[in-house]
Amino acid sequence: MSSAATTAAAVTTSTLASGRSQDRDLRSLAFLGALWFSLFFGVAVLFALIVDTAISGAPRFDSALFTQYTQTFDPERAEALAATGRDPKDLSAAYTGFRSGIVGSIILMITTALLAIPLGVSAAVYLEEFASKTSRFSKVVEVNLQNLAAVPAVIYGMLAATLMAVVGVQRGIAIGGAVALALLILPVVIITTREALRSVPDEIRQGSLALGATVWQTTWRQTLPSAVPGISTGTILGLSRAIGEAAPLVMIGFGAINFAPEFPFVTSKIEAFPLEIFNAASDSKEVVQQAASAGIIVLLAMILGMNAVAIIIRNKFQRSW
Amino acid sequence: MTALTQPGPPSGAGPAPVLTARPRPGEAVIKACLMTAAAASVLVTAGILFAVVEPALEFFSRVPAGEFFTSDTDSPYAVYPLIVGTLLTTAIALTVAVPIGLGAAMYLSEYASKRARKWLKPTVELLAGVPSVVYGFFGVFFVIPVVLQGWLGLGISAYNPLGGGLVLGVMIIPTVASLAEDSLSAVPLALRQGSLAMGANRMQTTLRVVFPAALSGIAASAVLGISRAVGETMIVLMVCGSIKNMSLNPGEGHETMTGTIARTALGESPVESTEYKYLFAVALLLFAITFVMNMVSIAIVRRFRQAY
Amino acid sequence: GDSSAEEDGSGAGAGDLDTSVTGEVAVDGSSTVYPMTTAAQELMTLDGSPIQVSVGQSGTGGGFEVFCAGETDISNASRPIKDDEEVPVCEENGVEYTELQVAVDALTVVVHPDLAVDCLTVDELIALFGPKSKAENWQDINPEFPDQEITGFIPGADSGTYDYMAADVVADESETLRNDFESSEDDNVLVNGVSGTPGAVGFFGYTYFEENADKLKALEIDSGDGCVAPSAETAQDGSYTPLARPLFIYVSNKSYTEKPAVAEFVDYYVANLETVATGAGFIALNETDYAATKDALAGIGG
Amino acid sequence: METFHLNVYYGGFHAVHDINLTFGKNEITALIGPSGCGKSTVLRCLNRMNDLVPGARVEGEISYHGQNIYAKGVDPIAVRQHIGMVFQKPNPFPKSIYDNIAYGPRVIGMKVDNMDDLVEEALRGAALWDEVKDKLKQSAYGLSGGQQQRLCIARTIATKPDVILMDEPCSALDPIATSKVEDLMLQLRDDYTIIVVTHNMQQAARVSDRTAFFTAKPDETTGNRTGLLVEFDRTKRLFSNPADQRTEDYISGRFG
Amino acid sequence: METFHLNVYYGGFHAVHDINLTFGKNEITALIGPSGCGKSTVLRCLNRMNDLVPGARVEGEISYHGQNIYAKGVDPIAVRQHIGMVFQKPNPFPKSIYDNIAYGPRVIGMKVDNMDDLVEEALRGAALWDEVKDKLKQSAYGLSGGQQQRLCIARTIATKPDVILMDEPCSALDPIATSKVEDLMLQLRDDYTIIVVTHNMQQAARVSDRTAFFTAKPDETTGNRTGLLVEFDRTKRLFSNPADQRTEDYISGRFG
Ligand SMILES: Nc1ncnc2c1ncn2[C@@H]1O[C@H](COP(=O)(O)OP(=O)(O)OP(=O)(O)O)[C@@H](O)[C@H]1O
Ligand SMILES: Nc1ncnc2c1ncn2[C@@H]1O[C@H](COP(=O)(O)OP(=O)(O)OP(=O)(O)O)[C@@H](O)[C@H]1O
Ligand SMILES: [Mg+2]
Ligand SMILES: [Mg+2]
Ligand SMILES: O=P([O-])([O-])[O-]
Repeated sequence: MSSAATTAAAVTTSTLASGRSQDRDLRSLAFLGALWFSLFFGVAVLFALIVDTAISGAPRFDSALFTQYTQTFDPERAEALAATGRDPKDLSAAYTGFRSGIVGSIILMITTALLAIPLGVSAAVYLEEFASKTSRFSKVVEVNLQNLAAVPAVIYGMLAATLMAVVGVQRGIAIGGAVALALLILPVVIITTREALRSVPDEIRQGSLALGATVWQTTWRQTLPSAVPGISTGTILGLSRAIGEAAPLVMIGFGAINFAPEFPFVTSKIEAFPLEIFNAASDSKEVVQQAASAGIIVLLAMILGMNAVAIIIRNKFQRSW
Repeated sequence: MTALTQPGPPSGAGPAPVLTARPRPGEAVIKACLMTAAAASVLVTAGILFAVVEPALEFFSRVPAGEFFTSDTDSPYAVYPLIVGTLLTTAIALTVAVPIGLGAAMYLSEYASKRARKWLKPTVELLAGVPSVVYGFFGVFFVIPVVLQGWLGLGISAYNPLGGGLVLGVMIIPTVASLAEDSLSAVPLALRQGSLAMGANRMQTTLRVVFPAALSGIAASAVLGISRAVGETMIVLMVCGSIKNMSLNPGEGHETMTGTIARTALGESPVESTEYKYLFAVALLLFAITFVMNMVSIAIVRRFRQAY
Repeated sequence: GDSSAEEDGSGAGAGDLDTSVTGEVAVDGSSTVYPMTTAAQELMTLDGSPIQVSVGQSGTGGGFEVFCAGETDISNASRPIKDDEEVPVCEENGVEYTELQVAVDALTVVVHPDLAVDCLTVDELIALFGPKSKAENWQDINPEFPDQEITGFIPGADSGTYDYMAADVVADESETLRNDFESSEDDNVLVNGVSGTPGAVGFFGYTYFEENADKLKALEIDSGDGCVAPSAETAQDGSYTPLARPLFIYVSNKSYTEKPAVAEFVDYYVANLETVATGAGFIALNETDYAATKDALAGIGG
Repeated sequence: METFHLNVYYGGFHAVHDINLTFGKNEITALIGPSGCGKSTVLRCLNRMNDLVPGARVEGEISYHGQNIYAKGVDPIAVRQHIGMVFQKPNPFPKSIYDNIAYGPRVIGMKVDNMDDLVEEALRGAALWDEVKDKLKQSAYGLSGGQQQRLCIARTIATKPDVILMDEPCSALDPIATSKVEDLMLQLRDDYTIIVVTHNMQQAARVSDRTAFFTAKPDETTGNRTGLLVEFDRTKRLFSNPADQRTEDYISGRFG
Repeated sequence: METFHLNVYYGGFHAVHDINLTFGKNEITALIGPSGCGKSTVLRCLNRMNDLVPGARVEGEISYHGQNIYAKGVDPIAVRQHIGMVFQKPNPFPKSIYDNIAYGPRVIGMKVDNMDDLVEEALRGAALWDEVKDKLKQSAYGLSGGQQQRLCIARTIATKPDVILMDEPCSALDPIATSKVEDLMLQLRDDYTIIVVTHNMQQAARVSDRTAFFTAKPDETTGNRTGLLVEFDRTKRLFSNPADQRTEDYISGRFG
């Protein structure tokens, strides 16, 4: 036995069964703690945000929040108006609601989805299933998409505003906002759809093509159906982002609206929920700020709900081939 | 060359099947539609350029460039103070987002089990889904008055880039974490095994082998974070203030590039006014900055992908 | 769209409203007047009118810009239209209008509640907000004031409130104020800024102060006859000078005559002026001023 | 079916060199050879599946019923309808067993009187009917690997092709499943021309009528290994009495 | 170093069954057997690298200097500091050659008087010094595959372990590099106990003192293949005169 081995043997008995793992020494634990902190810092902030906002919005979790339009009358003076036969609850800022914003955001979301999903999925299908990966066109589109994904949301608003001016439609109508939001989430939809398509194994495509199916038949009947969970996950996440966006809508001239949009909704003036919250948060009356807090909780519930649905779809339905 | 000397096997005879190309008009139309959709994304970029460049040029034809590229806060069109505001906010946001995003990425890629990752990752990503109006509200009514002025007792203004940068940083944590995690996970398992087999612990393996190997991807994630931070609007509009300010003190109010754009747009200046055109000059600069940042990030990612 | 307000002039309310009139009304302008016009709209909707009124708040100046471009029917204003800059634009575009005073306001100068300053003279106001002011510390204004850094939160340059302070109070020929203060069209940003920053000062409409009286301290103003606090009474009786000011709506004559919805809304607004003003927290007009407003309204149709 | 001077390139890489082969009607032809010698490449050329590989280029001629399938104006889709293919890994579609079979006839627009009959016929043809007849509506993913592979064969014969190409159809299967698929191949020989790539010499010996042995020769300068055909003969003769030393080395296990 | 009744499970799958082996000090022991019989699994257990495989479970005992390395309180990291490992594919760190060597001593907190000397010693020990002494600061990725593998060996011996485990250390190398690594193994035998997994029977015969032959037996009901030890003996004896028929079949190439 060599000397090296002897030393090793001696060392062995002393350190092998130290009873403490070196993964559990002080520095490792501190490091792990830092990683945990990083992981949960953001979530903790989100939690603080929700709790703080929920507490300030607590007095306003009522149905008026959904059923009433914006109301500005000072609560005390609204009471005084009861004498004239009007119900103060329909005037008082203490009962202000987000009806127009919620309705508007739903219209916006549906219109956005109708614009962005077909366009985005088609583009993704072309890039994944039809275009040659090495073609110049694909490369240009690829880089272009990455860039579009990083373009600030306000700039999409400016683009949509210009488009609307060119077409000559009124500012502040639903379609303008939907165009801005659809453009905003288009890269997200395309990128996630491509990922979903890419995760469908080539064997499935080859199996279909070898039977004499065309590329489109293969895509439509095999690849796309298999990619649906992935596509819906990406689309829902994209839409949940769109529903919370305010900046591009500011550029479109979305303002305060206290009436129901008329059919067909796309050409009607509407208000968006996040912008209405922004306005309420800017109001100097405390009761309105409470309503803004309550509105934020509602908006967050909508968005977190959509995220949860997306995650569940991804984790449950996405086939791992 | 080959030993093909034997008589051939019975070769196929019989009715020759029709193999000539059948026209498939439906297929062609569909393909054309799909291609148009793909090309539309390029049109969007062209549209952005058209929508932004034309009014920006109009602006420069009315206002000398010297009144735009100046640090003179008396010039209504000075852009340098806006850049200072944007820089301060971005720097603070990155100070939050890069270490925390990287930490989260390291946990997810090096420590979390596959099952845990499936739920933890979307949880972290939730932060990017929270509307920026909500972050702005939180910044104005909680972070600045309660945390910064209250708990920390800082004598700062009610609107400032310090608070704005902090909430913005939280918002871009997932952006940084996501790309950083991709690049950490791309480090081959063999390197980790090599390190662990030598008796290194997990922390050493993570910090000394995996981290350096993924460094370029992590750099790319930070650059992407910059372009996100520079482009964010509602948070800076609500939290950072509105003074054209060349001071580097993040506790004072500062106007930023996106802040100017949104504030002026909220003011509904008529479309033909110089003030309105000014927005597009700022937007053009903003677009250029995010474009360059993004290209840098793509270039870095390309390089590191080639490494393995 | 014939209104009975002209005939009986009593401003009785719901009974005068013709709920069969439909249409859209576009309003923009002063953020000071915004709550009042919105209140009028809400009251009218509550009384059964299906008219769709959209109200913007881009500031008096911003409002006039779109109003004179013919894009809105009504412009809220916290100062009169400017003869030199805005009137020519309206004329050029053929927009004829009628000015209707709807309320009085006491422009209120507020400070952080902990600041030991209670009253300012007009000269001190100029030293504080004037375009040439370089005052960084309250002691630069008056050595008796506390040693405290000044942070300012003032309305944006598009606002009538800014214009009023610049042109009618500070009265510098540039008609501007200093540019190193935070500025916003959004008055709540100012409320929050002043209440949240030690040593801060700002100014805005009386309504905003009244709603936040617990967080802010309003300064008295000394225009030579001693310190006067802003209030409904001092504004109405004229003792709160030079900061008491009229609030207006400007109505496009063409819209009024051609769009029944606009006429219906304006008539309703004026008929219910006192309810609307007090409901939204404004200082109502005294009898003489109200009569003048009704006369002006009657003049549009004729 | 014949190939004349078939050369295939992947980008600049010369994958197979000058292959001349004649596949017998209603015979099973086996392609054997070490890994990377281009067996799959040749097979994929035979129904133009190689068109789908980016950068692949084919030179030479492949004649099918006297027509060059690489001629201008030939529709690769039509080619694939006549020349079916079965892959190494069973690749059923994520659909029911029934729909897996019905898919092919539907997409190629085959005139079908009764789809149920066609499905039954194809499944019987693939010796799978008895095993699955009670669960036609269930997902194909519930079948075992061997059943899945036979389902893929059934799917292929449902479109009534003429030639069936198989690329190592048993390499992902266990011995029992393998023998079932081999039995099926022998049975199909009566109606179809079958060309099969295999790594398993015993299999080639067991099922094929003729065998083509390929090898790969490294280029002296670049080191790129280009596949070429060494020997093509009746299977019995090739295994018992190979003409080429390399063939003998390979089948005796001395090399590869 | 010995194993007693070693059983390894991956989740519910029984990968190796009841292995009893004694590795001789300053000897080279080769583990051979067909693919999937659990050679790598056994090797990974010897320095507790299997702890890193999710779902892996080890039963039985592995005694190292009289201590059971799977006993409670034993730090797997400490175990790995004494029992080094070299992998199939060279896996140098993306650092300089120097830093690759210095990494181990640094992370385990070894007291080092002069790191330069230690690096030279390790590189000399791995017969690599002359080839790289002029480019110590250059990236290890610039080396050839064989050099990289010897660098990995150098990296391992820099931490002065006692036992070195090697999992098919030459399977990714060309013949010349292989022979260099084999020479190195023989040279290292003087100072280290070496356990090597190899697919190459010639290699086992050339370098090892003892050989353990494993095979995999399918379970009758589930068909899962569980690895077991067939024969363990002096290499010469095992190759010239195997006691078990399965060993003979394997080494004569008749099976596997
Ligand atoms: N899509 C491709 N792109 C580039 N080269 C390819 C591609 N497919 C195969 N090759 C190359 O062509 C050569 C022949 O490959 P092929 O798959 O035909 O071999 P094979 O004989 O089927 O091998 P195996 O027995 O491993 O399946 C190989 O060198 C391979 O690397
Ligand atoms: N991480 C793992 N998870 C689950 N099963 C595994 C894992 N690693 C190996 N196995 C299984 O354990 C058995 C033994 O694998 P092992 O890698 O030890 O075999 P081997 O003899 O090294 O084979 P080879 O010669 O191919 O390297 C195999 O059936 C394998 O599929
Ligand atoms: Mg192959
Ligand atoms: Mg192995
Ligand atoms: O918004 P203003 O009333 O100040 O114009």
